[in-house]
Formats: sequence, C-alpha cells, structure tokens
Amino acid sequence: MKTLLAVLMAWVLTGPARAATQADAEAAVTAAAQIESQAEPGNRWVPAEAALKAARSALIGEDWDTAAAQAATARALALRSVEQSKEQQTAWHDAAIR
Amino acid sequence: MPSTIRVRAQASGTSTDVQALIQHPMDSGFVKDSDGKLIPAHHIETVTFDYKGKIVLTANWGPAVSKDPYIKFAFAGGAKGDDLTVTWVDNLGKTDTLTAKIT
Amino acid sequence: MHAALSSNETTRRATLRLLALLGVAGLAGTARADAPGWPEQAFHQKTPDEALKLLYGKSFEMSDKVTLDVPEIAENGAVVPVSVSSSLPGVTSISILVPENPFALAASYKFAEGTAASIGCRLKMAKTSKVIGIVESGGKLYGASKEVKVTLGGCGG
Amino acid sequence: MSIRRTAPWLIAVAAVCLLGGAAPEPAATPEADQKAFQAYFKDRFPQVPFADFANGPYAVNAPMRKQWEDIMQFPPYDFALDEGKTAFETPFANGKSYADCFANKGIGVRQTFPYFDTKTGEVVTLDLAINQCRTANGEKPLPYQTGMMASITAYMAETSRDKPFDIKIPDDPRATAAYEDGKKFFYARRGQLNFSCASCHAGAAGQRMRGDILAPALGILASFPIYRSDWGSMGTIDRRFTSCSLQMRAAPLPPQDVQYRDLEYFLSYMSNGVPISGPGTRP
Repeated sequence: MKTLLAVLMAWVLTGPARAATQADAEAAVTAAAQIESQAEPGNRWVPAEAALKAARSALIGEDWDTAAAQAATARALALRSVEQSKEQQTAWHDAAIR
Repeated sequence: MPSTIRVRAQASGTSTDVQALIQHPMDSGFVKDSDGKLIPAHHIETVTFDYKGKIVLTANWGPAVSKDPYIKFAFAGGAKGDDLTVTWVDNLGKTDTLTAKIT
Repeated sequence: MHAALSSNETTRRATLRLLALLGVAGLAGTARADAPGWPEQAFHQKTPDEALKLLYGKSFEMSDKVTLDVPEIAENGAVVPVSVSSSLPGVTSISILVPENPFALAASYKFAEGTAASIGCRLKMAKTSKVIGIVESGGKLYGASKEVKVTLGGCGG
Repeated sequence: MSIRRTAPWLIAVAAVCLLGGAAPEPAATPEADQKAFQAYFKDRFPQVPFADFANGPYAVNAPMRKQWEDIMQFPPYDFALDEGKTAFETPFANGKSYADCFANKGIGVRQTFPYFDTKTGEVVTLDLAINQCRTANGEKPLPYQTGMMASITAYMAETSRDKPFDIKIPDDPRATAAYEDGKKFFYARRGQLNFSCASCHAGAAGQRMRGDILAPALGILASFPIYRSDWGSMGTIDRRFTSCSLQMRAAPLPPQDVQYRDLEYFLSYMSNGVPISGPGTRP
C-alpha cells in the first residue's frame, strides 16, 4: 500500500511537470496553427493569434515550455473560433433583417 | 507649408465674432505611445489675437486643451476688411502666425 | 494617465522649484522655452485653489452671473466643448479648471477692454469631474461649476 | 404523384421545412433586403428623418447632437479637407491627375461608390479607385486607413455632400455573389466576443456601449472619412472596419480585402437614398 501511494505520488508530481521537449513544442505549435487556419480569415480570434505569435517567438527563443503552453492556449481558442466559423456559415441567416 | 491656423472673423457692426482652429498635437505628456513610452508634453502655451496693434485676447493653455484646439470669442469693434493677426507659441518654442481679413 | 504622473512629474516639479530658488529659471529656458507670460506654476497645480492662488492671488465665490455651458455626458473625454460667459461688467479674465485632471487649470484667457465676456473652447477630461468656470470682474473672482460625466477618458489618445 | 397519395408524415415534414425555416429559404433579392432593412430602421427610429441617418449616433441622441453641432462650428477635419483638395488638384509626374480617372472629373461622385466592375468581377471602392488611378499613372499607391487617403476621400466626399447613395447591383451573378458575401459578413458572428456587425449596429443601435452611442447601420458609411476624437485623426472606412473587428476581438482583415469591400458594397446598397455627409466627425 505504501509503495503504491509512493508511486502514485511520484506520478502525480512528475507527470504534469514534465518539461516539454523541442519536438513537443514544435508539434504543438504546428497543430495549433493548423487548427486556426480552418477558421475563415474574417473569423479568426485576436487572442488565438496572439497566443500563436507568443508560441512562435518562444520557439525562436528555445523556451519549449512557454511555446507548448502558448500553443495549448492558441489551440483551445482556435478550436472555438473554428466552431463559430462553421456554425455561422448558416446561422447568420437567422439574424438577417428581412 | 500650409498654415497651422484657420480663422473665421466676422464683423457684426459693433463687434467681431472670431473662431479659430489650430493644428497642433497638444500632447499632454501623460500619454504613452504604442511601445509604452511616454510621449513628451508638446502643447501650445499662448495664443494672441492682435487687432490694430492691440491684443484683444490672450489665451494661456495647459496640456488639457484638446488636440487641434478651437477657440471662440468676440471683441468690440472691427470692420470688414480689417486685419486680425493670430500667433501661437508652444512649450518647445515653436510658433506660427497668420493674418486674416475680417469678413 | 494618473499613474504616469507620479514619479516623473514630482521629480520635474522639484527640479523646477529648485531652479526657481536658485534664480536660474531663465537659464532653464534653453531646455524648455516657455512662452513669455505663460503662468507655468499655476498650470502645474493639482487643486483649483492652489492654481487660482498662483494665477490671481485670491479665491472665488459662486455666482449666478457666470454661465457655464458643458455637456452632461461627454461624447469623448478627448474633446469636451466648454463655454463660459458672464453678464458681469468689466470682465478682465476667464479661466477654466477641471479638478480631476492631473493639473487642475486647463485654460486661462485675458481679455482686453471691450472684448465680450464669453469664451468657447474644447478640453480634454481624464475622467468624470466638475468643470469650474472662473470670471474675474472688478478685481474679484466669480465662479460656476457643473459636473461632466466622462465614460471614454480623453487621455488615452 | 399527387399529394393525396403521399404519406401524411411526409407532408408534415415538408410543412415543417417550409414554415420552420429548416430548409434554406429562397434567397431574398437585394431589392427586397433593402426595403426590409430601411423599414427596420425607420420603424426603430420613427422620429429620425430618413436623410438624418447619415449622421449616425447624432441622429438618435440629442445631447450628443448638441456637442456635435458645437464641434461642427469649426470641424477638426478642416485641415485634412484642404490637404485633400490640394493633392486632388496637383497633377501626377506624368501630367495627368485624379480628375482624369473619374466620371465628372471626380467631383460629386462619392455616392456612386462602391460599384461592381463587370470587367474584373470585383467591387471597387472609392479608396481602391484612387489607388488604381495612382498606379495607372505611375504613382505609388497610398496607404489605406488614414493620412493622405483620408484627406483625398474627404475632399471627394465634400464635393458630393447631400447627394444620395446611388449604388447599383448589375445583372451579373458575380455582383449578386459579392453582395451576398457582404451581407453574410454583416450578419455573421465573429471574434471572441461572438458579436456580429449587426449585433451592435442593428439590434443595439442607439444604445450606449462603453460610453459610445452605437450608430444605426443604415447610412453608417455616408459620413466617411471621419475625424474621430478617439483617434485624434482622420480615418477611412478601412480604419473603421479594422477597429470594429478588433472591438469584437476578431483578427482584422487587410485593408481593401475582398470581404471588407463586399461589406462596404452591402452596407452602401442598403443605404441607397441616404445623402453623403462626409467628411464627418465622431466621438
């Protein structure tokens, strides 16, 4: 029981804190950018673009943790912008004055 | 260089109505630019309106006067065709002057 | 806008005061060529009372003979139309103060004899504040005051 | 097959589709849209004379109108207007001038922009036409948004003051498509705040947003370019569209992007009949 607890603790403590590698960070940024590009240009979000920009400059600065974290933020926001963009392809009809 | 001063002076018999607009940034010294740097104060300090050698109005302005400042007043006398000279001086020692005809 | 005021301004004002004390304010003109006759000290006071004391050496009383025309809500604090007029005789000066601005005194006008006691101008307001119009007549100061609500401050450009 | 023989459930589904709008409706014509659009704003603001929609927030808010009238005694765009007039009248290096590029030598034509160019299949705004004129005469295009572009359009608007918007949609499927694209841009929600142009300038028109009175969309472009106190300078329609996008926390499109031009086409066509009142001033 004690051993199990120790293992669990170690997993909890080290797991999320594991430093991002260069490969992780680059992949995360590429993935976030790819998602963002699915929103139409007029539907992209300012904070998503800002996070993506911050992630890219962190890549240049070889700060993989920051790059990965910013890419995660960009990804989350971009996903919502894509959802909005798709939904609004038809939803705008309901708002039109007629 | 076109003048930084626009004047409309209209004689109404006993007095002359004056409106002037001056092109000037009137930077207060409290505003930061897009890089977060404070834009230094740059504002007009005095404006004088001279009619026939007499200063009919002196304006003393601080940085709280709006950008491209405007002023409206009236002085006694003044006739169509007379000259009215407007001069401003700012805190950097820059100055401009314009003589306009009263209409 | 107010945050920016603290250290810079205090230092500059302290320096100016020092220069004045040393009697070299004239020399400082090489760095800051103030227009002759511009009442610099009055323009650097935070309260209307201090500004008026330096400008006129006295304080004011409220008077219904002073008319102040300002909007109730400013459409933008960057450009607030203000006009001051008076039915008092022999007006020699009109000043306008905005107590909530970093410096209270906004503008001060000196009238020649025969110039009508009326002035219109446009002022910046940092936030909601009273606006005070001061009229000098017969060596005395009279004032009127009204509040202007500012939702978009006039100091962010 | 006759309706009588059709299964009742199928009729029910068809009826729901027709009434409930689940199926795409037949596209409204631009004419019908315009009629409904103008009726909507006339209904919302029955006290506002039609021509006054050119004056945006000042048409719908009396205290603001007084401040505007004060400012219009000597409008701050006066300097830009003079600069624009001088530039407009100064010949290019090749001896030609702006006048050679426009109908009626460019005087009193603002109300016909934007128009649909059936040769290129694109919407041409006044700003774009000015730069096309420049490049055709060997001059560098002007930056959009502010500066000289705002000054020249200010002068051209001034010569067209009081002429009603007269935007045409030619009988060309590409023109209708551009119009539809602009219409979609106006009504579709975008940005982190999930607003559309219509959220503010139709639904909430006349209300206060962060201290600003929201201008009705009808006639909203009639007063451009504008001197905004908020900017402390002149701005073109591109500048306004850019700041609108940013206010919704949506990434702005480049100036004169096809979608922005289509949006201008839609808004201007909706405003046919509203007189040009540019250049203008706004908070």
